Parts: sequence; C-alpha cells; structure tokens
Amino acid sequence: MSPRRAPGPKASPQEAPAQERPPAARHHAELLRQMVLIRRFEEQCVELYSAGEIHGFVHLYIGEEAVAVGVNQALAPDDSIVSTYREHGHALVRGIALDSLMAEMYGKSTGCSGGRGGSMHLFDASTRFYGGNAIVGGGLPLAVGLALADRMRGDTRVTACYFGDGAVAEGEFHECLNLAALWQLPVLFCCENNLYAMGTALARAQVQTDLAVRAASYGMPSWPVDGMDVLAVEQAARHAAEAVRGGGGPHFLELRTYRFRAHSMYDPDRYRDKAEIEQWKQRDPIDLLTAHMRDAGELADGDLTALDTEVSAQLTNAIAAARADPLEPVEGLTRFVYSPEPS
Amino acid sequence: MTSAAAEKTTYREAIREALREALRRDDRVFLMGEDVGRYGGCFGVSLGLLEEFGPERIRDTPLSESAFVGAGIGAALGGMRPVVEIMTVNFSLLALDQIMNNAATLLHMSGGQFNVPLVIRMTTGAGRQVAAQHSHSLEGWYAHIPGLRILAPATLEDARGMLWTALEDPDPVLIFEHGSLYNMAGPLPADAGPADIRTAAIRRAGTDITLIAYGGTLGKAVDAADELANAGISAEVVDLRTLRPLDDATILASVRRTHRAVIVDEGWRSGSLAAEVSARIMEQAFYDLDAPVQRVCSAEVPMPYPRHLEDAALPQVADIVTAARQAVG
Amino acid sequence: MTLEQASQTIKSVLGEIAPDADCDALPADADIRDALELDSLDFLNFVEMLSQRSGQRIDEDDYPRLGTLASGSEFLAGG
Amino acid sequence: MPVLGADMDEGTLLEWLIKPGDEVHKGDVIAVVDTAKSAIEVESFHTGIVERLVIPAGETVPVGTVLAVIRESVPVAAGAAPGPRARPAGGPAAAAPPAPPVTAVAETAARAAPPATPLVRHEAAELGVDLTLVHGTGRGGAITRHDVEQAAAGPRRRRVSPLARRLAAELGVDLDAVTGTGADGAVRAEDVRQAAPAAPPAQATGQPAAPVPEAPRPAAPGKARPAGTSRRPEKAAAMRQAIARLMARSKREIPHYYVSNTVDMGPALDWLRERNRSAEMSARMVPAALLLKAAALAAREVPELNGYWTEEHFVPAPGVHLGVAVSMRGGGLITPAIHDAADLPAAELMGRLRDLVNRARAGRVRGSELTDATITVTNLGDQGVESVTGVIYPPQVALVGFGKITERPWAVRGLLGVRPVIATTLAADHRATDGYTGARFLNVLADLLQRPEEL
Repeated sequence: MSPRRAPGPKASPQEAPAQERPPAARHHAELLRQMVLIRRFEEQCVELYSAGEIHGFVHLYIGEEAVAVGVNQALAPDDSIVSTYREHGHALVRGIALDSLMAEMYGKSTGCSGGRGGSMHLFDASTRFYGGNAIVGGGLPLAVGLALADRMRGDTRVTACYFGDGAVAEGEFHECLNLAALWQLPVLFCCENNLYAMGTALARAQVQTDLAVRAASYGMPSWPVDGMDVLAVEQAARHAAEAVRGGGGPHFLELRTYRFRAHSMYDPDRYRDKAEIEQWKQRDPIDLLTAHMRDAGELADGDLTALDTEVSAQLTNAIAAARADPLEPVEGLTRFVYSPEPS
Repeated sequence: MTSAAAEKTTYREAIREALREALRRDDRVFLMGEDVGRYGGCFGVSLGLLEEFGPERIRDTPLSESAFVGAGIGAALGGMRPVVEIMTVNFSLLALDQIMNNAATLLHMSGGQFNVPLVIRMTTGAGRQVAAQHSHSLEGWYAHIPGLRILAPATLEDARGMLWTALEDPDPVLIFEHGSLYNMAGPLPADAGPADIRTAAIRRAGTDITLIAYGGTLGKAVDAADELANAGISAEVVDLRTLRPLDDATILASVRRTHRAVIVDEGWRSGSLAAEVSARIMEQAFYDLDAPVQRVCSAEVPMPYPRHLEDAALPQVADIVTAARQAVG
Repeated sequence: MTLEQASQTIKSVLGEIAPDADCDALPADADIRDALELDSLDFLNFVEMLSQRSGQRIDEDDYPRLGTLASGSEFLAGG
Repeated sequence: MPVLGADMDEGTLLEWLIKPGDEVHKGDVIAVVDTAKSAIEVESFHTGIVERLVIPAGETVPVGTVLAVIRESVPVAAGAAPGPRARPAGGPAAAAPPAPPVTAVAETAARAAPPATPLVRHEAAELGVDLTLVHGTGRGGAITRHDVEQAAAGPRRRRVSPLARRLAAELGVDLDAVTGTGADGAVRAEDVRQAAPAAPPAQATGQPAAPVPEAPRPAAPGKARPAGTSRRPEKAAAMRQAIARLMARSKREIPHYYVSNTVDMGPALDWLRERNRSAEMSARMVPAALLLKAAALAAREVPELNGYWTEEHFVPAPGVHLGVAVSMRGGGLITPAIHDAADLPAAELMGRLRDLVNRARAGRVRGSELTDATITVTNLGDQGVESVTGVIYPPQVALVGFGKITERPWAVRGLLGVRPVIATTLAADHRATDGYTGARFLNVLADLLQRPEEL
C-alpha cells in the first residue's frame, strides 16, 4: 500500500472558549467549521487548478456543503460511504486527513489514493470511504453489495450512497433501488439533487422531477430535504440512518441543493441563468447557518474571521506539504493492477 | 479552376462542420446524446447546432446510455439516420449490450432483413489527466465485433469527411475521436468532402520501416518518423483509419516494401488491435520480414492520474523511435 | 494609385510569392523573374494578385510591362 | 513421454535411472514411467551422452513431451551435407562448426503422430526455445518438433530473419557463412546481401517515396506547426539527404538511356494566346500545362513507360499519375503527382498544377501525391536552360524533360522560318524498355503538341 499520513485529529472544535458554550452552540460551530473547510478547500482547488498545479477533471461542491456535513452527522465511524466524482466534501467531513486529500489533488504518492486517482477518485479504507466513482450511477450497485455483505455477515452498518440527480436516469439507479428494497438492505440513498446533470436540467431529462416520489415507488421510505439547510439535512439524515440501522431497510433522501460553480472546473454555463445562480446564492448554506447562529447568539463578531484564519492555515500547510511530497517513481507505474502475492 | 482555398480549422470544428453538413443534406439525420444541445457537447463539438437545427434534431438525452443508444438503433431500423454521441468510450460500456447484442447482430439474426444504418461517435483515449474512468482506448474491443465498422479519424480531413461516408453505410459505424485531437488545428480546404472509410492511408512515405498508427497515436508516429529521419532512417507512416475491417492490402504492401514494422496503439498490449495487426503481418508477410514486428502500446495499468505516470503509461515518441531503431538495427 | 503606392503593392505581392527574397533591395530596373527566380506559375500568381490588389484587369499582352519594378509601377499607376 | 499404450494420454515420471553426463546406449532402461495402469520401464532409442533431464521425477506430462535430451555421440564431420535448410551454426560467430545432431528421447511419439501444435509449443516451452525464432520445415512452413529440438540442440539456434532466409535461398548464400549484425547476432537481409557473391545494391526493391522526408503530416495535437519556421534548415538538409539517397540509388541501379527531340511549339503557343485573351485571369494557362497534358497522354499511349520496375520486372500502372518536379525555394525539390493526369482537361490540369505547386511550396502535399507518381516530368524551361536530361525516380521507369521555349530558325517544307521550339528529352530504364520505345514516346508527344486544341 502507499504510504499514508495518519488521519488528522478528528473534526472537533478546538478553541478554548467553545468549552463554555452550550452543546447546541458547540455543535453548530462544528457544522460551520466543516462547511467552511469544504468551501475554502475547494476555493483553493480553483486557484491551484488555474495555476496548473492540479489537473484533470475537478468537480466542485461549492454550494452543496450542507449535504455532506449534515448527512455525515448521522453516520457512525464504522459506516460505509460510496461517493461520486464530486466528493471532496464527503471525504473531508469523513475525516480523511486533509494533507492526504491535498496530496491526492497533486497526484503525489502520499495522497489518499496513492496519487493514482486525483480529484475524482478519492479512496480511504480506514474510514470505509469506497471512493469517488466517476461513472454516473456506477456507485449504486457497490453500495447495494456492501450492504448485502454487512447483512450476510451480521454487521449493523449503514452504507451511505451519494449520487446526483443525473444518476436517476441510469438503469442502474432503478435496478439498485429495487434490489435494495427487495432484499431490505441497509442502504441510505442520498440523492444530491442539484438540478443539473452536467448541463441538462432535471426537468429536461425526467418526467417526474420529484425524485423522492420515484424512490417511493420502489417501496422505500423517502423524503425531500432542503439541502441548503444543514440542520434540516442533519435531522432528516439522523432519522433515516437510525431507521436503516434498526433494520428498516433502505431509505432515500432527496437533498435539494445547488452547485454555485460549473459542472467541472470551468464550463460554458450556457444551460442556466445567472439570475438563477444568484437566487440560489441567497440561500448559501454557510450564510444560512451563520444567520441562524447569530440569531441564537451563538456567533461572536470575531468568530468567523478566526475560523477562516484557522482553516486557511490548515490549507496553507496542506498545500505546502503536498508540493513537497514525493511523486510515485515511474518504476511503480504498474503497481496495484493485481493484489500482491500472499507472503 | 484552382481548388478552394484552405481554411484554418480545428478537429472539433471539422466534426461540427461534418455534422452540420449531414443535418442539412439529409433530414433523416439527427444528433442525440448527453448534453449535445444546450451545453454544446461535453467537448464542445456540437456547439451552436441546437440553435441552427432545433431540439427535434439536436436531442439532449438523460444519462441513459443503454436507452438512447438502443433508441438510436431503433430509429435507424425505423428509417432515420441517427448520429448518437456517447461522451467517452468508458461510458459506452453502459450501452455495450445494445451495441453488441443489437446493433452488430440484427442484420445477421434477421437473415438480412433488418440493417442498422446508425453512426455512434465517442471520445476515446488518454492524455488529459482524467484518470482511470475517462481515459481508456477501448476501440480495439469494438474492432473485435463483426457487424460493426470502426473508424478512427486522425486528421482534419478525416474528421471532416468520415461522418458522411459513415452515414451512407447501411450498417452500424462507430467513430472514435481521440480526446487529445479536438484542439488540433491546421488548414482544411473549404470544399473538403466525404472521406473514404475503407482504406488505410500512407501519411508519410519511407523505405526503411513502417510505423503503423491510428487516431491519437498518428501524430506521435509522424513525430517519431521525423526523429528517425534525422538519424538517417526513412520511416513510412501508415494511418489505419478504419480499424474494422482492417485494410490489409495497404498495411502489407508497406511492410513488404520496408520489411519492418512498429505498431503504435494506445490500447493495452494484450489482446490489442496492435496484436491483430501484428498477427496479420506474421500471417501474410512473414517471409518479407527482416526483423520481429514491434508493438508500442499502453502499459497494462488502468490510467493513473499524475502526469508523469500517465506519460509513462502511454506510447510516446521516444518509445516509437526506440522500437524502430531496434527493428532497423 | 501613385507610383509609390504601385511600387509598394508590387513589393508586397512579391514578398508573398517569394517570402525569402529581400524585395526592398530589388533594383528598379532588374528583371523581376530573373532576380527572384520566378517560374511561370509564380508569375501568374504575381499577376493575379496584382490585379486583385489594384483592381485592374491585366491582359497577357501587358505582361512584358510587369518585367521590372519601374515599368510595373508605371503600368499600375496608369502610365 | 513415449506412448506406452493406445489409450495413454499422459504419464508420470516415477524415477530417472540416468543423470546428465551419463553415457547411454540404445536399449538401456533410463526411466520408469507410471501410466494409469502400471509402472513401465522406458528404454533409450539412442546412444549418446545425457545432456539434461527436462522433466523431473514426480511430474505428470502429456504424451509427446520431451523427457530428456541425449546428445548423440556419433561423430559428424564439419561441413556435412546440408539438410533441407541451412544448419544452425553454433552462435553469432560465422562459420562455426555445426553442432552434432541431437535427438530427444520422445522421438518415438513424434514419428507416430503428425506435428501437433500444442505439443510443439509445450516442447518448446520445456526446452526454452523461442518459437518465433524457429524456422519451420513442416507442411506450409509449420514448426515441427524436430525443428524445436534442433533449435534447442545448439547452444542456441541461429537467429535469421525470414526475409534474410528467403534471400539467402534466392541468392544461393550459405547462411552459415554469414555474419549477423542484428540483435544477438541475428542475420538480416542486409547481411545476406553483403555475403552474396556479386552483392546487388542494398536497397530493396519496391516502391519508394518521392525524395521528401517531410510528407504531409497531421498537425501535432494542440499545436499547428506553421510552414517555414525555424526547422527549415534541418528540413532542407534532410531533404537533401533523401534526394541524395534516391538519386544515387537510381544511378546505381537503373541503366538509363536517353533520347531527345525538338518540337515546334508555334501551334500550341498560338492556341494558348487566343484562349488566354478571352479567359478570366484565374483561368489563364501557361505552356507548362499543355506540356504536362501532352506528356500524360503520351504515357498512356506508350504504357511501357508508365509504371514501376519491381521484383525484377515491369509492372504497368493502371492510370497515369504524373509526377511533377517542383523546386523548393531555398533548394531541394519534391515530385508530387497529379492523379489521372491523362483524363483531365488541360484547363483543369492547369488548376491542379497551380494548386499542387502552391501546396508543395507550403509543405502541404498529401501522402498519396508523393508516392503515387507513375512517370515524372521535369520542366526547367523557366530556368532558361535549353534541355534537361534527368535521373529517373525509382521505381518509375521514365522521366520526361522539357527545356526552355526559344525562337529558332525552323525549316518547314523547304521554307525557313522563325518558330518557337522546345527540346523534349526522355530518360528511360533500359531494363524495362529499349530506345525504340523511348523514341516512340517522344514522337507521340511531338504530335500531340501540334494539336493543342485536342489536349
């Protein structure tokens, strides 16, 4: 296996004053910290991509942070996660070390996938993160199989499976929902409905745009959720995950959200109005949470700045480390095509 | 009197122009695929066609490869001339069942009653650091399937000219566009027309060794020939153009002249198109060979993300030169 | 077209036909074909381009007047 | 593994009774083999020294598998009668004494059965023989077990390329006496030619390219390479080298003969002048177009000059693809072809000519145009010379030359006049045709030029 960095300290509020805050405030601060971390990480990616330091396809999550952060609250450390090519957020909140994620962006051998995967293919066995899958809908069958294995082995894990609205058009989506429901497997289907499959609006690809309704037709509990409201996401996810864990079979969350940036790093954006983007930005998940915290008196004036400073410092360190990290020697090109011989 | 002036264009624009011409010439022709309309195509090939031809003929589809490729087969059976775009060859695997089990077999299964005049275009190949689910060269797999015609345009003329000829073919034709070629620029005569899709082409004449390439590796083979020329080795470059059925005559005639061959193929070596070409040379020109046939293929590894590993995995000019020098001795 | 313009036009056309030649160094009375090693096709291109740039029809019988920079300029300038 | 019963497919080698270096005699029991039925003693059919044991005791192998190699001790004189093919020499060194013949124990089985490919493969694997290097002597060139054994016998079988082997047979060259210069001492065609009694030229026959290193090329991905940039001097040098090689080859290989003629161009020039007067500027023709058309028609009339000399005989070309020598600014020349020139109306040929020359000088000629010429024309009239006697482009067999059109005193039916005339020449390959044919060509050409309206 490739050398890995030890996972960083598990996401936790670290500032001393927080200890004095009530639990709700501390919890909200942590949600905020995670969303800001995702946001700043991706903003850095834009910069690094533009500077030619990272390459390939890089799909940004900006605007959708509340989904990953909220759903993750409902997951236990032992649960499994199957993700998509827009998975930086999922990976970050899962606790995969920031340095190893950044190193992966750089294609360095210290990256979480040994540098082989890049942005679209983040993997981490230690957190049961089964990877960014870059074939739309390609992850769903894996999630069904992971859940099947858990069931057959008597484990009580939940497998959280992220996918976008585009996947709903694929045959695999329908095959997998049916199979999971038929066998009552412990899968939490998390559909990140950001309204566009690359450049094709949901309404131009689907007759039934109410995706929770479609899932319900396969006989599983399903809800639409405001994916811009991290607290709403958390609440729905906790409810669904508990039900799945309790043997209630697969559940489906349609997390209605919006990506503020292009499908990949840059695209012509000919398929949606600037006004629409602006409108959604009015419900920026970070702004919604900070407003809520301000109203509740949970946010002091300097808190946001302090958070930004803290996150920026982490990122600066991660980038510096990634730059300095080694590349896999070319001699290692064909490693990991087959498993090593048992010794 | 003089032939039309050459205009500077790109591979991408040449394909777009070919689509435009086909859509104008034959109202049975329509384009269908993921994001071909509003988005203008994942690689910008169909930009502007929606505005010109409308949503009936430039059809955005859901991400349902099996469904829309299969629908293309049905529409072809029903009298239309569909052009189906699949974003990348990796995604085409979601439609492999339809391509293999329907498109390629219907004519035969029906005893010749139902032919499928369908054209499927897709992007293939690596070189853009998009890692192991967007980078492969699987055209060799498709070239394994009887009933399909497989094309790999490597030049602007072929990008411009192969589509129409493919549409005139009564049977399914798959066109593989190498992703690294879309920005290739150069002059193309304004009156460039349909291109033959039956023969290989000699892109550069030479006497000492034949470099056989196609699609994304043609440019590398030509560059290698340049380097070899500097070393006093005259390399002939054959562009396969049509990967199935292979134009044995051109390949063999060249090898019979030069007595040596290097096959450059971005597919993996084992079971590759290069293996097929090599086998045919062995079978039919064995006694003209003065050195073992060499293959320069991709390393047998899913495509890695970092640039240096991707470069190492792909056939490079230096590899071709080395193989050629080894063959020439 | 003035004589000077005509001369510039001829030089610029020659510059395109024989890119490696230094047309500014061309003596006014030198035989253009010999000096720049133009063959008959080059010369035809030359005449055609001159015609396009100047808007004048140039007949075959006029060709001898295009033999040198001086005579050609006069011809184009309407002399 | 010998066949020890009709129904035996495989056997297990229970025990070896010999070891490498042992001397064995025909009839000696050398091993014990277990078939499905019983343990059976195996005897040697040969006398010699045990070279090595291939199959270890305990292993089960199919019938026909080589179990051991025994070097026969019967002395064989060096330079023994050649077999059906040249015997492999001991190694890269030339004329090494042939290795003594070696036979494997399992030959019994081989005699009984026709060459079975899987078996042969298996055997080759056992013996560590690379089958791609083995020359087959079986039906249709199939590799027999004998071939494999032979290959395994020497320290290592000699590497000889298929072409070299074929050439050696054709030229009567003894491969044993040839020094290989290829990888691992492999003998290649060039080595055979060098060793041939009267070494023919090194260049293989076949259809070479026009002497242009820089055929049209697809632009490199992402970058358009403008013509005439900094690479020029190298290109020019490479082109010079290519021309040098080709022309040297032509003069080395082709026995040229030459004929010439002088032709009255009066009718052609009159006709052209009339035509151009009424034509649009872009449609005007130059005399060269008429000369090319006439040459193309003449080539069609005299097909013995239109085609290729290849493999020691002339192959006529189905159409006339007229190569046109185009000099490049800054030196060098290329000879792209005007396809089916004889079928083009003169006016269209003129258009093609202009297009071709423009593209050639811009480095944008198509590959087929560079390789397809069936006969070539060089026209140095514009350069002011009276005549040109050219060098043929192999594998073509003729080259037509045109000089400058000049006014000369000219007698017609006893009257002297001043007429524009041109010197036409023909260089032709004496292997393909004789002077008579060349003369016929020039006469046809001259006649055609008297009737320009028909061109």
